[in-house]
Amino acid sequence: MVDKTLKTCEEAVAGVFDGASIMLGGFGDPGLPGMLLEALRKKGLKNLWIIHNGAGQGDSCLGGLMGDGAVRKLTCSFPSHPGNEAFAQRYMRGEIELEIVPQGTLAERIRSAGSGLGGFFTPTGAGTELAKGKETRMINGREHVFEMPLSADFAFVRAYQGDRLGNLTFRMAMRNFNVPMCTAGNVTVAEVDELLPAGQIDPADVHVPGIFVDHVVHVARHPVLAAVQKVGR
Amino acid sequence: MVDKTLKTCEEAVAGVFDGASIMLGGFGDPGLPGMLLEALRKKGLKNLWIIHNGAGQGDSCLGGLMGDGAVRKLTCSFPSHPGNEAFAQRYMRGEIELEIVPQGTLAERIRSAGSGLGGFFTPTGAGTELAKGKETRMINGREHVFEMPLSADFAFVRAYQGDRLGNLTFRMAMRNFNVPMCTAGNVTVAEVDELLPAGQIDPADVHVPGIFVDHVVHVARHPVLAAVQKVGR
Amino acid sequence: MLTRDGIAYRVACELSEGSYVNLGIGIPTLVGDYLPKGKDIFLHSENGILGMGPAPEPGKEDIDLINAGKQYVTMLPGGSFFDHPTSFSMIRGGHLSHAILGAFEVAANGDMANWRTPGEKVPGVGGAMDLAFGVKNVWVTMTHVTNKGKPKILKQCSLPLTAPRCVKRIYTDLALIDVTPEGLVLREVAPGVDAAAVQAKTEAPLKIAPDCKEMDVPAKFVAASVAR
Amino acid sequence: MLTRDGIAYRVACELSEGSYVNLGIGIPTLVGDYLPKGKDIFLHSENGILGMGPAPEPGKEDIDLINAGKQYVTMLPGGSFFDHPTSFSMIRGGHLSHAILGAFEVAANGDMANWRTPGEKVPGVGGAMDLAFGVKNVWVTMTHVTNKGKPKILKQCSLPLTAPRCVKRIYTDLALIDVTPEGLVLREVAPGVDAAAVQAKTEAPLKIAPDCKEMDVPAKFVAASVAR
Repeated sequence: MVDKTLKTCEEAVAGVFDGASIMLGGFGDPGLPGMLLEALRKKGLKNLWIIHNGAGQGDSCLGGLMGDGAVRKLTCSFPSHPGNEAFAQRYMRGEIELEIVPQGTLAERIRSAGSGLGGFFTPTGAGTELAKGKETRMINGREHVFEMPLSADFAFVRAYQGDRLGNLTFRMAMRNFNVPMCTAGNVTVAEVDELLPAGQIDPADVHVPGIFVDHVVHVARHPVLAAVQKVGR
Repeated sequence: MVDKTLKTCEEAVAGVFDGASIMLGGFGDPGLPGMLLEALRKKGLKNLWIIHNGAGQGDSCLGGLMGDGAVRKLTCSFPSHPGNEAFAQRYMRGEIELEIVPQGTLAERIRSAGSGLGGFFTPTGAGTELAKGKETRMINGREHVFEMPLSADFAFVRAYQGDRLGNLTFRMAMRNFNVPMCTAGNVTVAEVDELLPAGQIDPADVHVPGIFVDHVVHVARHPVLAAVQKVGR
Repeated sequence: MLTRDGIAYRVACELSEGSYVNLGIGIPTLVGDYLPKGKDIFLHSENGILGMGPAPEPGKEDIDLINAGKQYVTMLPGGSFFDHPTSFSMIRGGHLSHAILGAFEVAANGDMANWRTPGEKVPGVGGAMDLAFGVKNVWVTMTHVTNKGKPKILKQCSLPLTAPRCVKRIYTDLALIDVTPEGLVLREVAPGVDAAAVQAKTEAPLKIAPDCKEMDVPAKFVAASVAR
Repeated sequence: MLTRDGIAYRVACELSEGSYVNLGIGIPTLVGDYLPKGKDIFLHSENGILGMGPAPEPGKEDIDLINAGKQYVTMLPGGSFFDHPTSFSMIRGGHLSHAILGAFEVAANGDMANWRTPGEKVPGVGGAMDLAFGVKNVWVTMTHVTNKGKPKILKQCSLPLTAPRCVKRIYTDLALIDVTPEGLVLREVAPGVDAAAVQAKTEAPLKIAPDCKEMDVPAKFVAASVAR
C-alpha cells in the first residue's frame, strides 16, 4: 500500500541540505507551509535558495528563516511588503542575492519546469529593466522575452485536504503558486488541514493529483497563519 | 445583468464565416460539441480550418463536416482512427491540408495562445520527422523544439454544467482539450448538459471560469454521442 | 478637484456591464466601493479569484480569502477560484477588460512607471508588469502631481518603466485624460478646475477635446482646490 | 514463446508498488489485466485520468469515462480527473514512472518507431511522442518479429522515429531485453526458447546477461513455438 503520509514536519524536511533550492507555496498567508518552515528553521541550514512570491514577514515562517541567516538567494516577485525587515536588512548588507521576476512569469517558469518544457516567450517585461540581458524576439508583431523553466530540490506547500496517495485540495485562495510548485519540486511535501482516506476526495475535486506529491503531513496550521491578521499583513 | 446563454446552437454559430479557424473540443465522444457541429454543418461553409485531436468519425459531427467538404485544413494529433473515411478520402485526394502535432504539444500550443504567451520549447519531437523545419535549441543539455501558440476564431466545447456567466464544469474525462480551448478561441461557445443559476456552481468547482466563455447553449447531447459506443469508436 | 474617493467614483462610473476588472492597491481598490449597482462587473485578483465582493464585516473574515493586496475579501455568486498560472493566463491573455492601477509617472505615449520608487530599499514588481502588458484597457488613477507639486504626467518617464505604451486613460484629482495616438487628450476637468490649470500641472502637452466638460460627480467627492 | 497475454503478464510482474503507468494500445492494454494484486499501481491516460480500474461490466459503461484508446474504463478510489495540459505535464515532466508501448521497430541504441507504418493512408502520432520523450522508463512490448518473420529489433530503425534513444527495456514473446549504454542485453528467454534462437530473430547483436534465465510464467501464458 502506498502511504505518502509522514507523522511530523521534522521527518518531511530531514533530507533538506545546505545550499538546497526550495519552493515555498502560498501568497500571503493562504497556502503558506508555516509548519514545514519552522521545522526547516530548526535544522540550522545555510545558503538556501528560496523561491516564493515574497520575502517573508515578521519573525516566524519565512521571515524567521531570513532572520536566521539561512538564505543565500531569493527568487520572488514582491519582496517589498511591510514587515520584510529580516530580509531587507540582509539584502541591503549584500548578504542575500535577489532575483525579481514578474509574478505571472514566476508562476509560468515554475509550471514550465514541472511540465517538462524548456521555457517560453512572454510579452511581460519586454523593454523594461527586468528584461535586461535576456533574449528577446518579435513574435506575431510583438516583442517577447525568453524565460527559462524554474525547478527546485524541494517544494513545500500548505493544502486543505490530502490523502495517503498525495492527492490535494485547496480552500479558496490557497491554490495560488501551490499547484505549479507541486509539479516542480524534486521532492514535494504538503502539510494539510485534513487527512482523508484514499477515495474520499472526488476525482473531479482533486486540485493536485497525487503523482506530483511525495509526502503529506497532517498538522494544525502555524498559529500565526491560523489567525485573522491586521489588514495588509 | 450579464447573460451569456443563447437559446439555440444555430444562434451560437451564426457568426462563423467561410475560412474561419475553429477549435473543436473533446477527445473521443466526451466533451465533443456535437450539436454545435450539426448547426455548423447546416450553414454550408467552406475552407474551414479545424483544430481538434482527431479527424472525426462516421457521418455525423466532425465526420459529417468532413464529408460535406467544408474543411480545408486540419490541425490534429491523431487523424488515423478507424471510421475516419470522410477525412481520409479527401486527404488522399489532396483536398485537405493536414498538420500533425504531438498531442501534448497541441494542447500546450493552445494553452500558450490562450495565456498570452509567444510559444515554448518542448523536447517532444526533437530529432524526428515532426521537427523538420522547426527551430531547435539545446536547453539544459537536451534538444528542444520551438512551438508557436495556436489560437482560433472560434472554440466550441461540450461541458457538463454551465451558468449565465459562462462558468463551466466537466464530468470525468470531458475536460481534455476543452479547458485550454476555451481560453484560445476569439469567440468561445459551450453547449451544456445542465444550465444552473449563477452561484450554484461552487467557486472551487469551476473548471473554466466564465471570463473565458462567450456563449452557453443548454441542449441535449447529440444522440450519437449520448449512447454507449462499440469499443474503439 | 476630486477627493481620492472621487477619483475612484469617476472610474467606477465608466465600467460597463460585463467588465472583468483588476484593481491595484491604493485608489484603485476604492473603485470597488463605487461600482454601479445592478450591473455584473467581475473583480479579479492575481492570487486566483474572479468575482470578489465587498470587504467582509469585522469578525467575518475568512483566513483563506484575501486579495492580492492581502486584504480580506468576500465572494459574489458566480465567482471562481483558480491557481496562479490560470490567473495570469487571464491577465496576459487579454481576457481582462480593465486594469485600474496606481502610477508614479505616465508619459504622453502611454509609458507607465509604477514599480520602482526613488529611495526604495527593496524593489518589487508583483503582478504590475503582467497587468500593464496584458490587459486590454490599462487605466491609471493617481493624484495629478506629487506631494511636492511636481507633475506626474510627463513627456517622458524618468523612473524605470513598468510597461511601454500601455496606458489608455488617466484619472486624476484634476482631470480625465485619454492617451491617444495623437497624444494626450483632456476629456474632463474636475469641478472648480479649468483646462489651463490642468495643463499647468501637466508636463506633457494636452489637447483639449472639443467636448471637454466638467466632471459630473456628487458634491461629496469634490475637495477644495489646494494650492500645491 | 509467450502468448500476447504472457507478454503482458511478464511486464505486469515488474511493476512495483507506487508505479505511475501509461499503457498504450494493444498488448500494453492487456497489462492492466495482470497487475499484481494488493499493490497500488496507478494507471494514467492521456485524456486526463489517473487511477483507472478495470473495464466496466457490460451495461455499466459511463459515456464520459474512456481511456486514450477510446475504451470505457472505471476509476479506483483515489483517482483524479484533469485537463490535457495537466495530463501532458505529467508525461513530459517525467512524473510517470513507466510508459508501456507497442512498437514496430526498436534499435540497439533505444531508438523507437511506433507511429508511422509502411502503407498507411493517414499518419497520426497521438500522444506517442510525448510519452516516448517524457516518461522515465519506456518499455516496449511487441512480438519479436513481424507477421512475415522479419526482426523488429534492429541495428537501426528504418521507419520514422517516435523518439531517439528512449527505450529502456523490450518485452517480446521470445525474450526480455534491456537497452543499456553497452548495447542490448538478453536478460530472460521465454520458456522453450534459447538464447541462440532469440539472437537468430534479432538483427542487432545481443549480449547474454551472466544471469540470463528462462522466464517464470504460468503455463497458460506459454504458446507452442511457431516456426516463422
